[in-house]
Amino acid sequence: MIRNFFEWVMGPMGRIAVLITALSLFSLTAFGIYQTQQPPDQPIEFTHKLHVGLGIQCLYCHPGALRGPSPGLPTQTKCWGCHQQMEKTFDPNFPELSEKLVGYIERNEPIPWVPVAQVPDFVHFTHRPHIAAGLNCENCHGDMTQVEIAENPQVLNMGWCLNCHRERAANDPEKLVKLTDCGTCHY
Amino acid sequence: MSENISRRDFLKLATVGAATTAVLTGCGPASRYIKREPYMEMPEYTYNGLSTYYATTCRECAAGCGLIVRTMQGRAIKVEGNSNNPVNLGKTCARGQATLHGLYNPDRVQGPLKRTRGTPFDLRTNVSVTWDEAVQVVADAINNNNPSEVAFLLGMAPDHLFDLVSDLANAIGAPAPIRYGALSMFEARATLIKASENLFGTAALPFFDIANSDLVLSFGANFLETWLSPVAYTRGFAKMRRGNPKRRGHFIQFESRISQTAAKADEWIPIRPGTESLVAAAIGRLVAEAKGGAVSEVFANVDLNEVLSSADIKLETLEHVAEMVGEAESAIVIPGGSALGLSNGLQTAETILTLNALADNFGKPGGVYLSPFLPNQDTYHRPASAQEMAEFIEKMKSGDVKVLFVHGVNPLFELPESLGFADALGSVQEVISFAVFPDETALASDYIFPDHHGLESWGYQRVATGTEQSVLSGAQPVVSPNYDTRATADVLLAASQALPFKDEMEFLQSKFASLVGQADDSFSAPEINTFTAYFQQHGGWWKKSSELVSPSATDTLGRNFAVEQAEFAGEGEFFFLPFVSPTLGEAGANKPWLQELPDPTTTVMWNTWVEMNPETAHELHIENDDVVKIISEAGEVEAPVYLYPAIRPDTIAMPFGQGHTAYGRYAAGRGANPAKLLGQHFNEAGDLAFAGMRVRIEKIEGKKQMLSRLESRIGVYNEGLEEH
Amino acid sequence: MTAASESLPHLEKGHAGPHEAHEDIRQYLMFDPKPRGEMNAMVMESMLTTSWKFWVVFGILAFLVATCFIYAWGYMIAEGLWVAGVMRPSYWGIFLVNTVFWIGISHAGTFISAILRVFKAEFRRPFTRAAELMTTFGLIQAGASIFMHLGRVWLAYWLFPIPNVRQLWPNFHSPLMWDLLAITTYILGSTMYLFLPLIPDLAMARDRSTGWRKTFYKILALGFRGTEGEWTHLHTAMNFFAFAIIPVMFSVHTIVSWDFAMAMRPGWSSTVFGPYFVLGALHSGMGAVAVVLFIMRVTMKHMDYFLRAEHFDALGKLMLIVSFAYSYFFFNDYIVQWYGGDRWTDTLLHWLEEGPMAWMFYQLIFLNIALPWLTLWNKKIRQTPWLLALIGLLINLGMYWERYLIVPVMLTINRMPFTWKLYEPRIEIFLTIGTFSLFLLFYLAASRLIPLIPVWEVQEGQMAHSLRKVGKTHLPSVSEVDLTMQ
Amino acid sequence: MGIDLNLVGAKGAIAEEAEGKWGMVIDQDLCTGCQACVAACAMENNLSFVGEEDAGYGRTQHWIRIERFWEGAYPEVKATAFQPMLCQQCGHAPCEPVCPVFATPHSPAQEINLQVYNRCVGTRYCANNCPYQVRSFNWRDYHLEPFHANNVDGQLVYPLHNQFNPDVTVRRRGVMEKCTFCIQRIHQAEDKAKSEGREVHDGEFTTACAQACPANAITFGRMDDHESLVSQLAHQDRGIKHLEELNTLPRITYLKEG
Repeated sequence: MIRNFFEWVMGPMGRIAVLITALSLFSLTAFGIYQTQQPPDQPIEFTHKLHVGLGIQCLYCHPGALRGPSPGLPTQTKCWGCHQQMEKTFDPNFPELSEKLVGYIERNEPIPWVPVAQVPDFVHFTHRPHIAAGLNCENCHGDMTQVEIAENPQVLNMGWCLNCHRERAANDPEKLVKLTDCGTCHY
Repeated sequence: MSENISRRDFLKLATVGAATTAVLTGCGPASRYIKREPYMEMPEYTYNGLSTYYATTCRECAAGCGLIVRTMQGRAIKVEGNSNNPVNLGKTCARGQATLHGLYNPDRVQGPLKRTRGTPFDLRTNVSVTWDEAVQVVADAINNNNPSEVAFLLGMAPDHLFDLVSDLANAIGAPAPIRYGALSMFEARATLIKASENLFGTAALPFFDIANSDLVLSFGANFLETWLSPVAYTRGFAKMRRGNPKRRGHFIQFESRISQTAAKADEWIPIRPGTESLVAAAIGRLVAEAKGGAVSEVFANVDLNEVLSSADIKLETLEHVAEMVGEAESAIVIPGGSALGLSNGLQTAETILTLNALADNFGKPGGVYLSPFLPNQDTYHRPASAQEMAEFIEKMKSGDVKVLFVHGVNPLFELPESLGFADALGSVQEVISFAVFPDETALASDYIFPDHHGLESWGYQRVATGTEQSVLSGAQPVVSPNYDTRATADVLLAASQALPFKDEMEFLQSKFASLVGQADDSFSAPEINTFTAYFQQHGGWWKKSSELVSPSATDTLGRNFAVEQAEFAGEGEFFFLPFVSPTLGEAGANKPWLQELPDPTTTVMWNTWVEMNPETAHELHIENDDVVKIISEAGEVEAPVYLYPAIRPDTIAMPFGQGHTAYGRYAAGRGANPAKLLGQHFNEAGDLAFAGMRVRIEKIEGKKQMLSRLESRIGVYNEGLEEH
Repeated sequence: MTAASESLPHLEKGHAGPHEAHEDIRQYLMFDPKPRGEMNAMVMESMLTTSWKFWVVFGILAFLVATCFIYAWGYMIAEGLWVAGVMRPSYWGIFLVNTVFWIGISHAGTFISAILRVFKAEFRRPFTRAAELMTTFGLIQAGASIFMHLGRVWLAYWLFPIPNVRQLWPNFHSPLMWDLLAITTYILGSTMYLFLPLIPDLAMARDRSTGWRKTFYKILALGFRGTEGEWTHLHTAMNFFAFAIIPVMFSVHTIVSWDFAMAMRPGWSSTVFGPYFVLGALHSGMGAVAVVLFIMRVTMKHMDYFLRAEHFDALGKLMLIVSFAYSYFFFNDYIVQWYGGDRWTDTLLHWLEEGPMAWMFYQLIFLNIALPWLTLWNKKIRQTPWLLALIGLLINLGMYWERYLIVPVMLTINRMPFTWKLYEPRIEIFLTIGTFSLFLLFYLAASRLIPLIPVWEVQEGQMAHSLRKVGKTHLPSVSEVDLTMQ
Repeated sequence: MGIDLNLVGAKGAIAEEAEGKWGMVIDQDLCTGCQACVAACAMENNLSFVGEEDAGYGRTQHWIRIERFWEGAYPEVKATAFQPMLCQQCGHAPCEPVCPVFATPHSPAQEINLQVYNRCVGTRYCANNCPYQVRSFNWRDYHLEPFHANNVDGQLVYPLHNQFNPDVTVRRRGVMEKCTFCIQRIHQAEDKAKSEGREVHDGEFTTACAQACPANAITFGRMDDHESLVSQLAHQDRGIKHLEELNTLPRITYLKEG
């Protein structure tokens, strides 16, 4: 029986079947991995590309990065501050604005954003020292002028953090000690 | 055939592929995406990821410690002491730390309820009402009844609600509100105040300046646990021990068991319960004799030999203590709850204060003062004594109370069962509870209109004792209310038009008015709104310098009264000593982390125990964890035994704080309540003679209950490792 | 199979010897040769004869494995370690007892097989296979037990040095790391060492079976045909492994002992723990071999031919010697610790002597020391298989107690008397039943799948043994097997 | 290259160099055993409570426990001084080398012992090897027990979780934990000091236990600053270190009674 199977596999049909099987397995895996890397659905299809392209500074909407651990999401009054002055906001051709944004504002409901750049809860990341060290937002978050809907930067892992820490502390042993200490991030 | 195989394989592979996808997706970053909602408008002083701190007052007991609560994004995270508040100077006790477990307790009353008395607490069977209806119920209760038949029962704290209810009662012509708390019973506060009235002519709580004394004699005063103002007295103790680099204060405790306080004493002298006044008088006599000159009559009348035999104490011990008192620069003697909660309690208190007079420490550093008079205080308020409660219960029973409002107190649990509060409730037509938690009394009420938790509410609290100056500790909400609760002050103000205030805040400001612009304040504010803002910011208002009053003691030593042994009620071979659990206090049982804290002396967690001397237990064939029934004339309870090496063989002791039948999932059905054993015996000052009971015990054969102890039975008691 | 049909000239001479000598000699396997074909058939038959009783036992064990091993472990993973009895201060419980116990059991296999092979102890021949299987199967249980004990077993791969994005490596300072490496080395080495001597027998089985078995053996036998070159290579490989695995075996249990000895605890921190553990392992392993041999002899066909009183006798002697050595180290450990007079060690010894687990301590002394000393000097006892097996079983019980005392009972006593608490096993009991069942299940499966008697080794031995005439008497003697003659 | 004083086990004068960065002094003459530190620690560090049965069986999660023993027999019985026992942050810690995955490394920057929860696989070797027995293991997800939850529209809601300190990881089952010297507060203070271009000064912050202690028995601060309060207290005659003979170089000094 096994022999028959082997013989079949060695034949032309078998080869095709093996090829198809391998291809489908490969593509399914690829699809699966691709699925995990998709940006999540956002309540409003907010495009960073457009806003950053208009010259709005990152820290205008995410000022917490200067001060503390979390950059924060802009309050809705901040969104509305600009958008209420724009005709486009109320243009029915832009339902993301005229329906969704206006809807949230009118209902006085918070917009349930889904942040994409996250670290696990056992990593105590603080923005302030990173900004203070002269890093720019795009060093970690990528070039947001090229990103429509926010995507996971896909780089936030420990090795990546450590590489940068090592690089930046290359000439300062004391700093290196501090920046590669487990307790700097994990507690 | 080959086609069949390949098709089937395809299906299988597809399944595998789908599963792989599911697994990978499940593990991938997508699975961790969460939603995050921004503020509509950023609240003032709030920054993303940074904490905001609010000053407020601890409501876990009536001491009035100042707190700073760390909040983050609208959640209270951590309680810290307010280092400016003179009561606690930045420190907190365990109960204060765990107050957040009250705030976020899963068993809180989440909205106004109408209920059938005695039914279990369950939101499905309790009918929710709206707050408008609730206010109407309260209004009807106040307005449709004869004011003399409306009664208010409040908690122990002298807070703004008490002032408001007093004013309200005054305005509508109802009897003044009654304040009660089990702590005041176990401290025998009424006795202490009565004694100071008898001796000094002022009904005020004495302030014992142990910080500056070099010898502390304490007769059962648990000032490191729950007594009066534990954080303040602990600070005093620390100063007494290490504050002066030249000397280390000496501390002697007279008590029938080693309590947490006695554990810190340099000497523990286990005298027989009921002989405290005799021992104090004997010490007085020896001291006076050593000093030379006249021995005051109180002391002279004591027969030393009789004291030695009745108090079970050696003459050398007495002489040694007397010698220390004689040599001390500033000796102080403190009367504690278990010494005063006896038939002769008032006598004991007076003897002990007289002993202080002999040590000549009135109004001197390291001596006895009177607590300062407090803002907004006309006469010296004190919580009701047990006798006053008994009278109130009689009034309830006679049907003279039609409506009873209960706030901040749980008399069904805290009062001895023999006083008959449960029966008396039956004669009250309408019981309205403002409880935060579904406690026993709330369940026996017709309505629960829950107040905010202390950390969600406004207010102030007078600090009765523990500080040198008058303090009004301030409270403000640190978080917005978690549930549909409403401030009781607001409910009462809305229900009754008798007081001219729009809301709680307006009432508070009316009380602040007299304080604006006073000299020597902790802050100076020109007008009321600034005052209110500073009051919140500082966590209260207080004077900067000491306002302690020296007792006007004229001829204290010349007074004469009989000093006798206390009488004990009931039959039985044991003296019964209930004490307030140092970790739980009277109302901590529903806070899981307090339950998890080991008792300082026995390290028992989550339960009640009976302390018994190992020798006695051995004679009675009782072992650790054997459940015994304790029977007094008033009732009986069952609890497992802890063989406690530091208790008199003729005494058994039990902590108060557990034994709830309600009060949430962490408290209900856990442990036993020693208050069930207490009979109706009062001392002359009206305090319950809670330490004056005799009990007998019965071993329940075959019943054991393992007590959860932090300590090792092997390492501490050599179980399984007998001495060789 | 050309060699199989050759006659054995030396033994022919033996047969021709005096009658008394003949009677005397025939009781030894090596002097009771059977033709190769017959012997092969006997082994095949023992493997293929399966009664319903086998399946009943197999079913029970499989059920126990499914419930007590797979389900119980899964439950513990799902629920967390609270279902076990571990707590402060006994953070390690029966899991580590089992680990040490199974590693101990696994030692005898290699000891018997490799050491006796290297030293050419002839009585080893019929039971090397059973012993080697014990090594592999025991190590599997040990590995499982150590993983059971992990709080987050799903992250166990972090213990292995796998390059990863976190740029983290395991800590090579940790005795547990050494342990892991040693056990991994040992399990790989011993499995190969099990497999090499198996090849000729698998080839034999291949030639004598049909159906799926044929395919099975065909794959496993790696095309072994018994040519001269193959035998030479096989012997070289076996020699190589026999020598190589001996230091590994000693190191493994020494390293296991270091898990304890390196720790800063009274009772554990003992320099003699290394050899003490090795001897303890051999002690329990020998006992386990006796039990396994007895069970084989009783339950499998034709085994009374291969496993004879002489083998039990020799094993009994070995057990006695090992128990002497064990006693030496036992007293060396305890007495030196006692003499040290350290406060905590004193308390610990006191705890062992008088504490609630004292019965275990006294049983340990009786079962591991007194029992073998009192019984094994007697040839009759040694030659009675069921008695030897019983003694082996009791020694194993004693050795289990020993590990139990070392792990949870000694953990009770530390330098903080406030924390002393006595451990109570909970789900560990089921998991222990599970590992024992799995071990036995493996044996049962193996008894149907591979020849438990290394036939070729027995045949080789019989070829090498002869009676030589010295003067007028015939004396048994052993000659090196001349491999080239085959 | 200097010698690693921790490794050579320096005593006496050179040992001062090895005293580390952060230190604590506990005055046993003042400690009243009131458990305020235990509660404060629990609230600050998201410790789980484990319930009656597990607590009695030796599974409490206290990072600090207060020990007391008895001396003598009635009536001359005496309770020994209350002894708060917490991680001693040893300079030469027995727990560190035994972890196979570096989950409990020594922090070179803070000179304390770390516990990296997310690295821990739960061998519990560190806890066995800790002579002070101050490590606690998460035997189960105590805080996720449905018993603590309210059922709100079919969903389990845990009101107590609102209290969790976001600066401290909430530990799941299977990992070891222990006192961290409130490292989150250390970081906060250092971060603040750095942003203001200065060193952290003595008394700027303290651990949760020291902050709560009503008797002021616990003092925390910089040991490498000889002017600091903690350093001054630690060098009093009354000071002892526990199990010093094991050469663990504990960072906590106990001041004896009397």
